[in-house]
Amino acid sequence: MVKRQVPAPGHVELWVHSPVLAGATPGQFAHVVTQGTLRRPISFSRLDVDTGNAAMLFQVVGVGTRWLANQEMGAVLDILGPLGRGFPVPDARRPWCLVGGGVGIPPLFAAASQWTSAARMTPTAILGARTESLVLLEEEFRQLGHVVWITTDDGSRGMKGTVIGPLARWLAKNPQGQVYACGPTAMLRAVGAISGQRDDVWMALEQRMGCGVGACLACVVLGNGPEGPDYRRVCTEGPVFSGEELIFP
Amino acid sequence: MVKRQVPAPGHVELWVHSPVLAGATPGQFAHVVTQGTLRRPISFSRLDVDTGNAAMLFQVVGVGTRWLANQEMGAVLDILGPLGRGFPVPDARRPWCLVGGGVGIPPLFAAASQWTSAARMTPTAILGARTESLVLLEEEFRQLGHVVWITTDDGSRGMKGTVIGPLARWLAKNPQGQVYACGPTAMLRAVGAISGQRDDVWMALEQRMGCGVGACLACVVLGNGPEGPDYRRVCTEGPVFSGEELIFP
Amino acid sequence: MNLAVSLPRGLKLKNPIIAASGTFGFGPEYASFVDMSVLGGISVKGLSPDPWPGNPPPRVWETPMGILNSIGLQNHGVEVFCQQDLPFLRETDTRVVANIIGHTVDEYRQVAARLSREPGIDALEVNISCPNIKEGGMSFGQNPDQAAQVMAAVRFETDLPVMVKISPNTTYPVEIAEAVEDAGADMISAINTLVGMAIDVKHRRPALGGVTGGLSGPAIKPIALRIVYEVAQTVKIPVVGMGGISSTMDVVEFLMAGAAAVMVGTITFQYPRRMQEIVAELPEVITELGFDCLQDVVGSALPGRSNASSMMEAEYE
Amino acid sequence: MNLAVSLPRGLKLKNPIIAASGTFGFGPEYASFVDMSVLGGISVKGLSPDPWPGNPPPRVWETPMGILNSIGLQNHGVEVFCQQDLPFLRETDTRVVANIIGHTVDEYRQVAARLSREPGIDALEVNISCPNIKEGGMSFGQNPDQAAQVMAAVRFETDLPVMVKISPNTTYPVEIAEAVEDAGADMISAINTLVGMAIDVKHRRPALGGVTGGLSGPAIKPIALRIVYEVAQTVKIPVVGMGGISSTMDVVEFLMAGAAAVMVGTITFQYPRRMQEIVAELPEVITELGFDCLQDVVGSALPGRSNASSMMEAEYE
Ligand SMILES: Cc1cc2nc3c(=O)[nH]c(=O)nc-3n(C[C@H](O)[C@H](O)[C@H](O)COP(=O)(O)OP(=O)(O)OC[C@H]3O[C@@H](n4cnc5c(N)ncnc54)[C@H](O)[C@@H]3O)c2cc1C
Ligand SMILES: Cc1cc2nc3c(=O)[nH]c(=O)nc-3n(C[C@H](O)[C@H](O)[C@H](O)COP(=O)(O)OP(=O)(O)OC[C@H]3O[C@@H](n4cnc5c(N)ncnc54)[C@H](O)[C@@H]3O)c2cc1C
Ligand SMILES: Cc1cc2nc3c(=O)[nH]c(=O)nc-3n(C[C@H](O)[C@H](O)[C@H](O)COP(=O)(O)O)c2cc1C
Ligand SMILES: Cc1cc2nc3c(=O)[nH]c(=O)nc-3n(C[C@H](O)[C@H](O)[C@H](O)COP(=O)(O)O)c2cc1C
Ligand code: FES
Ligand code: FES
Repeated sequence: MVKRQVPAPGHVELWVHSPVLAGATPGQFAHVVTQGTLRRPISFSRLDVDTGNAAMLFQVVGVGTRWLANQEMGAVLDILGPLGRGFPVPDARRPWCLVGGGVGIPPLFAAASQWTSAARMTPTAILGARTESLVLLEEEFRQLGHVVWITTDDGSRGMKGTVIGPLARWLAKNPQGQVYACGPTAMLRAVGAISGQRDDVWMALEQRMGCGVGACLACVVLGNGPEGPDYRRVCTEGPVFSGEELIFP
Repeated sequence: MVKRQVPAPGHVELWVHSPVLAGATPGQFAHVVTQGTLRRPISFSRLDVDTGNAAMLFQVVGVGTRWLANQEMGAVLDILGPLGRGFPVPDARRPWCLVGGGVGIPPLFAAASQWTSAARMTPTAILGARTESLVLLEEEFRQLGHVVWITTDDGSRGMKGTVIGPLARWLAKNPQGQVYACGPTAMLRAVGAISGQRDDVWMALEQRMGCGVGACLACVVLGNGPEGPDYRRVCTEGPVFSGEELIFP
Repeated sequence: MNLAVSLPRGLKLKNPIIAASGTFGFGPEYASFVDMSVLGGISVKGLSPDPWPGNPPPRVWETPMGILNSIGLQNHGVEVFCQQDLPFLRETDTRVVANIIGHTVDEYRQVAARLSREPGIDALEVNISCPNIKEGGMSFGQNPDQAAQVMAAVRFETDLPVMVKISPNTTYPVEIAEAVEDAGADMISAINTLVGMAIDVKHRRPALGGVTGGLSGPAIKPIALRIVYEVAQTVKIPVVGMGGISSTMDVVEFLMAGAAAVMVGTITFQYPRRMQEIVAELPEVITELGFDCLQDVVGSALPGRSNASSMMEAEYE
Repeated sequence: MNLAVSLPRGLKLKNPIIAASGTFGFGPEYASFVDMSVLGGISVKGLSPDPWPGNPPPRVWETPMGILNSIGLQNHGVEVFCQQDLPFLRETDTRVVANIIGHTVDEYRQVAARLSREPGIDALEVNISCPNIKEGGMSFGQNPDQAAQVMAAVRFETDLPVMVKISPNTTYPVEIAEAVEDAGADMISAINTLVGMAIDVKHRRPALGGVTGGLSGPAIKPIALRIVYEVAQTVKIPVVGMGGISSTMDVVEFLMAGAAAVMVGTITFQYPRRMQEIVAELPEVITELGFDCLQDVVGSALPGRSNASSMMEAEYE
């Protein structure tokens, strides 16, 4: 662990030095030993192959994240990764948009950092949070040159409401636009609904995990199989799925 | 926690500030929260009512003592105590002798410190250890003015053998002498055997404990009951028992 | 918030936190560390007609997030209890649950009869995890018929509220709860310890003097919750839940699984004041979770009352 | 030190450490983190005749020193296994144990028959903790007769070494072990998970999609050791022990309790290399404890062989 920041109340970003992790695809995750009997899955917020550093930005919600947040500089972390399937690179000739809610924003930022130079048109980032102090990485997205729309549940910053409003407007203008979304399940469900669950709408999902490598079949979500609904592993077939692959209610 | 020393390899002595603990009777013990689901019983090695400090000298043997040995200065420890029945003060008109093996020595030192000024004749301390480097508190006993006999299993210091040899010689000279013993069960059994299990031979016992306060009946040893053998609680009726009270094979 | 709990036959607890049998002695042992009047009740160490000597030491052994004990139900018998321990308990401002044990149906009956004559006892708890000596040593709690026989014998002797304490060491915890309900139990308490063991590797032998012992502590909480959840759905009488409770959130889990009150055992060895802390924290925790009163928490995760399947489907179906 | 273990019907393991069924997939999942050729064997995820879909998520939940899982025995069926997974396993230098499941006796038989025709399978492990659909859903592993029927059907179809995996959710683990031994089992593996549950307090519902789940991990080690110790004293066939193993010392405990080999499950999720580390440490640990060979450790804490009672008495009797 080489660096530590507190980007928002109750949120910590940790940098670790590991060339292997730094080579991850955005959307992939790290499976981290903390306290407790299971590892904790956390996505990468920054991936820097040059320095060999990777960062993870997480919210402190329970024993594991609290333990991780309290690690001191120089601590050696036991991390399995990079794991899972990351975001596919967007087709640079067509518009794309990032839609993140809460701690769903960091993995999209890792993606944006890698893709933005290749983008022909200015990409859009729609960032949602509960309240002003919890809007993550806004400045960083602006520095990448993104058009940034902010929504907060309480209206304390940007538009009042969820990311779905701005996304609907963006989709109205860019009906075939590529969408990359990460956030709470309810938000992803809505993203799936208004984007028509297309094969170029990508969503990074969360699920309780055991192994993280595909062995235990714990982390499943319901997929749109050839012979009806089937279960897919978030740790292996995901965490990034296309809207087309998933079944939401 | 106000002070920390390493008196011998694998042994740590910790001082804590607590007037309540400092008021303990030598032979009583502290029940300490460490790692794990049960507290750890540890006797007091020093009791200083003037400073309000009490010390515990222990060997690192497992998870709990390892955790305790690693506590940093200023750490706040969760200690229940003082618990149990300590050593009764010797009759100053008759000779007395302390017999300690390994980490059985520290509680005897706490006793010696309190009693020595009142002693009419020079008391004897017989200290046993596996090897030279593990002889505990020898210098401290000498400073109290005790006659100190050392035995080591390997003969690297003092007499080769156990404390039983010197004790037998002391008992030969002082057949009605008062004996205070603490150490491994095998040693105490031998002390009981050669001293005739008298009511002025006192031994501090160890046993696996649950509550430490007499509620769970976990910590029993076999006693010499009015109607045959019965179980006594080390945490409450003990840890100090007279030879007469106990049944050894 | 009012934490009072009303149980059958007029048994009223000031709050749902009861000290579990065998972990709190007969009261005085912890009295200098814990304010007993803060507790909803205390269940005393198991009482037999005559004194039981218990098992050879060692009698406890630490395991991952748990402990094994093989106390062997040592106790000085119901008579000494009535004379020596009960006077102190009568003076304490908390409910007294007398935990009763026996080797035969008749021994249970005797203890129940003796205790029913004494003022100061608010309820009986029948520990059926004792070996049935006449039937070859398997415990009463492993067989619905034998458990029912014990309960019926106790019922015959007493009008006190009676709870039967379910053993988890059986294929049929639910069937046993039903059987003792039919035999007249007013409540079920669940669960007792699970039979386990440890090896003293250094000495190449079983760690406990009694060879096997009862596993308790946080390790067993999932099993206890499952049994409480299943029993609470089956019987009509209240369930007193226990097994591995160490925090206020654990208490809430048991209440949601259907327990009307809980007992707290092993954690007391580590933190004698934990029960007091839980009593103090409970109102705030319940309020934060969106409940108006304790009663609403009880059973809120049971089928029908819980939003289980609907929410689950809302997420991925 | 030679760690090799010889088991019935010519089954030879290079060491006693086997990956437990359901925690190691079909091999390739962990292949980039673990050197599989170091392991004594791997038991694959349970296989049924047809694919089983499994339970709705969430499927795992953390508990004190354990986890609950309600995977629901999801698997793609024995046919896909033979075509898709077995080729990889044939290439690995370790023993392959095929874990088999079914809803009826005939389903177990079918899987056993299918697997017996395939090269590359070294043993079968019959998981009898599946609901017996014809008999109302109680698991085969909770009833000696039904367990024996499953074993007899499997024995009829195969000459492979067969172990039956004992459920701890029964009053009679020992009776079940005896029944399957009589029905032709070559080995017993013990134990499977204990039925438990957790409450998702925030959402006021059972935490797992399948409501109840199987408890595994260090929390259950004392229960597993007890069952291994009891079964090892009763049956004449070897026992493969498991349940909560997380260290080399834990392995030694199981060996001393009578296990000829062990399986390691839940800890792999946290430390994928732990099995490898145990294999590396085992010789030194055994030597330090004063044993000359692995075989001498096995059963060294069992009555008769252990110095249990004598030493205990030496101390306080
Ligand atoms: C692929 C993936 C990527 C993630 N990336 C991030 C990220 O970048 N930043 C971030 O803040 N969070 C992220 N999460 C969520 C994060 O894993 C949980 O917040 C974390 O595991 C909580 O652990 P805890 O011990 O603090 O909480 P506890 O509630 O004490 O954890 C108990 C158990 O539940 C599991 N758990 C709890 N919440 C979740 C959850 N939301 N998803 C999966 N398992 C959970 C824990 O892993 C643990 O096993 C991600 C989850 C997944 C599946
Ligand atoms: C009344 C009393 C006074 C003691 N005084 C001292 C002392 O002054 N100095 C000292 O070094 N040791 C003393 N001991 C022994 C000390 O309690 C153990 O060494 C310690 O508990 C080991 O804990 P652990 O976690 O390091 O070992 P582990 O082996 O990991 O402990 C596992 C469990 O076994 C118990 N245990 C292990 N060894 C013993 C033991 N010998 N006696 C009782 N329980 C044990 C632990 O408390 C714990 O519950 C005393 C014991 C008793 C009963
Ligand atoms: C040391 C000890 C002694 C116990 N003695 C009794 C007893 O006498 N009667 C009884 O019904 N239960 C007894 N129990 C079981 C507890 O009351 C309780 O059911 C069990 O420990 C689970 O709760 P816990 O995990 O909170 O300890 C005892 C438990 C322990 C740890
Ligand atoms: C996620 C998971 C899946 C499991 N699946 C199976 C299975 O398919 N068949 C089986 O016999 N046992 C299965 N088990 C049980 C384990 O093989 C093992 O018996 C149990 O987990 C106890 O060992 P442990 O504590 O080392 O994990 C599973 C366990 C877990 C945790
Ligand atoms: S977490 Fe084990 S398969 Fe995904
Ligand atoms: S440790 Fe509980 S009675 Fe002594």
